[in-house]
Amino acid sequence: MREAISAAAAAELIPDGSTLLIGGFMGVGSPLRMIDALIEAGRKDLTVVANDTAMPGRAIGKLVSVGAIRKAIVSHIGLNPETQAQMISGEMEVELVPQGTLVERIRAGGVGLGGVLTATGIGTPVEEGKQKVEVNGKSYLLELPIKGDFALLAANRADYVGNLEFSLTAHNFNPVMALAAETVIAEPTSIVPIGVIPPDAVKTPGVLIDHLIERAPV
Amino acid sequence: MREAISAAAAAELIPDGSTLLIGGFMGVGSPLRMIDALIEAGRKDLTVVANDTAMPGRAIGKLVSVGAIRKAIVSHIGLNPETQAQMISGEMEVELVPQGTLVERIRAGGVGLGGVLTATGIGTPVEEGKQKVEVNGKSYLLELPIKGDFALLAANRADYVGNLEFSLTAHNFNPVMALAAETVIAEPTSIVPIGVIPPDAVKTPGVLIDHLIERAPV
Amino acid sequence: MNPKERIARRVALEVQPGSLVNLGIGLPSMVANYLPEHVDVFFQAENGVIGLGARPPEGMEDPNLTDAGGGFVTAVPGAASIDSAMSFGIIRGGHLDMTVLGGLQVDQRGYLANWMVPGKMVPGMGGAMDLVAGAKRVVVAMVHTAKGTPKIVPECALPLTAERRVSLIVTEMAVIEPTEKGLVLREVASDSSVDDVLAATSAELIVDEPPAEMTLA
Amino acid sequence: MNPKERIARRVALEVQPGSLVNLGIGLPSMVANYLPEHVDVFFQAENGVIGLGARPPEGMEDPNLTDAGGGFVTAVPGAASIDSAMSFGIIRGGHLDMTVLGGLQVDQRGYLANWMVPGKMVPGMGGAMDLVAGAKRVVVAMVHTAKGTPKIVPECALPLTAERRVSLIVTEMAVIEPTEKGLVLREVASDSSVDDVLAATSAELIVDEPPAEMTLA
Repeated sequence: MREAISAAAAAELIPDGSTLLIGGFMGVGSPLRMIDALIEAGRKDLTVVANDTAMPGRAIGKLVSVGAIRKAIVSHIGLNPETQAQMISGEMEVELVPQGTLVERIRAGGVGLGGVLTATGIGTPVEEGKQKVEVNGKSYLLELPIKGDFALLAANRADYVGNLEFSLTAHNFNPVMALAAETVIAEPTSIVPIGVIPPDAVKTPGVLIDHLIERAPV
Repeated sequence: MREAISAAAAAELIPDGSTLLIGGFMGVGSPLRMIDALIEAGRKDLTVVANDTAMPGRAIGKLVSVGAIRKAIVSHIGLNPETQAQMISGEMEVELVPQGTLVERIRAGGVGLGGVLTATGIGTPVEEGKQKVEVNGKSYLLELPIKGDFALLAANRADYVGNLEFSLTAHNFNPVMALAAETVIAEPTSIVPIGVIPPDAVKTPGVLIDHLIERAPV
Repeated sequence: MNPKERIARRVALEVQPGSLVNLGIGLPSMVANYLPEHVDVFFQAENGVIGLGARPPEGMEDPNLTDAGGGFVTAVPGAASIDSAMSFGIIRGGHLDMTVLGGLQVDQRGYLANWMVPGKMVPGMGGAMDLVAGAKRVVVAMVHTAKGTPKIVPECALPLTAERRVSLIVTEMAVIEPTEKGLVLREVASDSSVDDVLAATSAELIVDEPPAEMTLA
Repeated sequence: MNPKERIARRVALEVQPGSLVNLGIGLPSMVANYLPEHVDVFFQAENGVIGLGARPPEGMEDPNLTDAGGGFVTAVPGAASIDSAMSFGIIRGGHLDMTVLGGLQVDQRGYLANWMVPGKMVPGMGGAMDLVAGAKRVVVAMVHTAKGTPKIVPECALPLTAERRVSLIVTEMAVIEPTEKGLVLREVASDSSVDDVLAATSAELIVDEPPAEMTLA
């Protein structure tokens, strides 16, 4: 049984300089109220791990616009010219990671693996500085696990114990990120009593969630 | 859109000597009709990858009893004295793998990773003969991917395109094995029209399934 | 017919019934428009749906159902929602039958560069490196030259997307198949000649047999 | 009270409200019987349920809802079904607060052996190696001696389950905490003396302060 807290109260838990895993894909399935609360609270020097930085004025793009991000570990910044500008000016460090490698690195952090052995990135700039491991005569990059101080997730429904459901393409990185942070905060669209979400419909077990954000204003 | 085939027709597809990934945990969530069909067809020299060999007379235990298994790659044989007897007599080779390592090895095979780096097994007989990889000063075993010629899955419901749902503790190894074999055969309890299983309820996408076994006799 | 439509129509012929296909953003996404209506194909979008459908009717968009470019889409009956781990598990595990991607350069070895122009454009690789490394077939759909400069070159000057020979290159002028021996010219468009194609290509093309005329869906 | 019930009752005191706990088969599974009725604890069974409940009423068993030993169980309200990848992701990723396991031997270093007796009994490690390597707390629940032979030994003769110091050993005679300095005797049962415990233990025990009397739930 969880208590629901406000997005503002959640932002209070998150110090400047934190590493945040933030769910979402071009803003779809991103915790929009928590992002707004972080901006409201003036958080800065954040390291953000996410699929992308969305677009200016949308989701993670808002954090970019206010200069809250010191480092972004993402697969794509093509739709956010502000990210590209801050990267070129040196205001923001950007580590570009192939999308499949990014999700596996976060998963490895979440499930306690020592790393990921992948063929993705071999023969490209992605392999620079990385250890290679030979398995059965084939070469793989050793990609390191990623963990966050906080995971900020968006979900469709939560129940009172924190079990989560996601909708269509709003799943994306959210279920994997739920495993990979010290403190996991979920922002559901609605919160339903225990038993409303049947066991087989649960995508992320509530035991992984530390805090629930109160439901969206009606 | 798939055609449903009989368990006997599925057994015809599977030659002697095949490597089979078989879902189930102590027989729960195992493809019972397909196992019976394999025995009926007299299949032998099988390599079976599964969590366990169940109990004599039940699920994979039936394959043990008829001597159809040449090699078992499993985490537990404690409830099947026949497996232990065949292992000691040398009739069956048994590779014991920690359960979490087993599921990750199958997943690695299914999602195209070069291996699994895990702390499980370090300092135990499991580490014998295995490469160790150092990551950030910590030592991990390199465990190799597993793939099968066939995956034999049990599911709760399937729809006409092969999308699968599983029930409670009958999920176990089935969803991961769906990714890791050349040919994937699913044995659902019932088969429903397209659209009956909504997208968010699908645990295994139908595109991974090659054959559906016709529903259980009423 | 503009060059992009022609390319999309030719690529559409590569789509096999019963297959799982990923279409990149932009030109590649146009391929879906030229398939037979009831063809048994599932489209995957790497952001998390198998069974991607057309644009939704006005006013019926769902903010939780978009393609990898963030545009609203629909889901076909029999669709499945998947998270990013499953999405890339399918891509990297060899379960995707075909991906269609745009290209900046393709070289003699059949290697593709399509994700950055150093110092100019660094959008990030997104899922492209995984798609090229993992899909069973990789089809590059691109215009033949960039403002007159050949894009099919002896060796990519731009950073590679993967060290993997792509399966087919389709342009508005030609269909070219990278093989172990090199780039084989398979088809030439009706309004081009073999010499036109050779002139617009800086890589060496193998023309063993007279190429066929390019057909379109 | 028989020794096993006493052990289970003592271990029950280790279960923290709000925690996620895995109980091994046999003796460890008895721990659930001695918790306060409405304590906010979720039990995980490694075969795939978070929120394992008691045995089902006669005639209401579901063949798809069992514990890791294959016995019928129920699910509590708020339970979640998980597959083996998620189950062991939770165990190995450090998300499991506590596991209670049986033991064949525990040694001076706090290392546990509990999965095989070479040449005699090779049931396989099942999930035990993952549980010991991954859980935040590992509590070993076992009788103090095997037919008079000490099970708490200077160095395990049996193959280890993991190279990890367990958190606590609970027997019918004593509660012992493995620490960096060695095995510290924390509690002694009311019907045993410190000398009894020392006599039944072949490993060295540290008895710095007089141990407390063992309390039971």
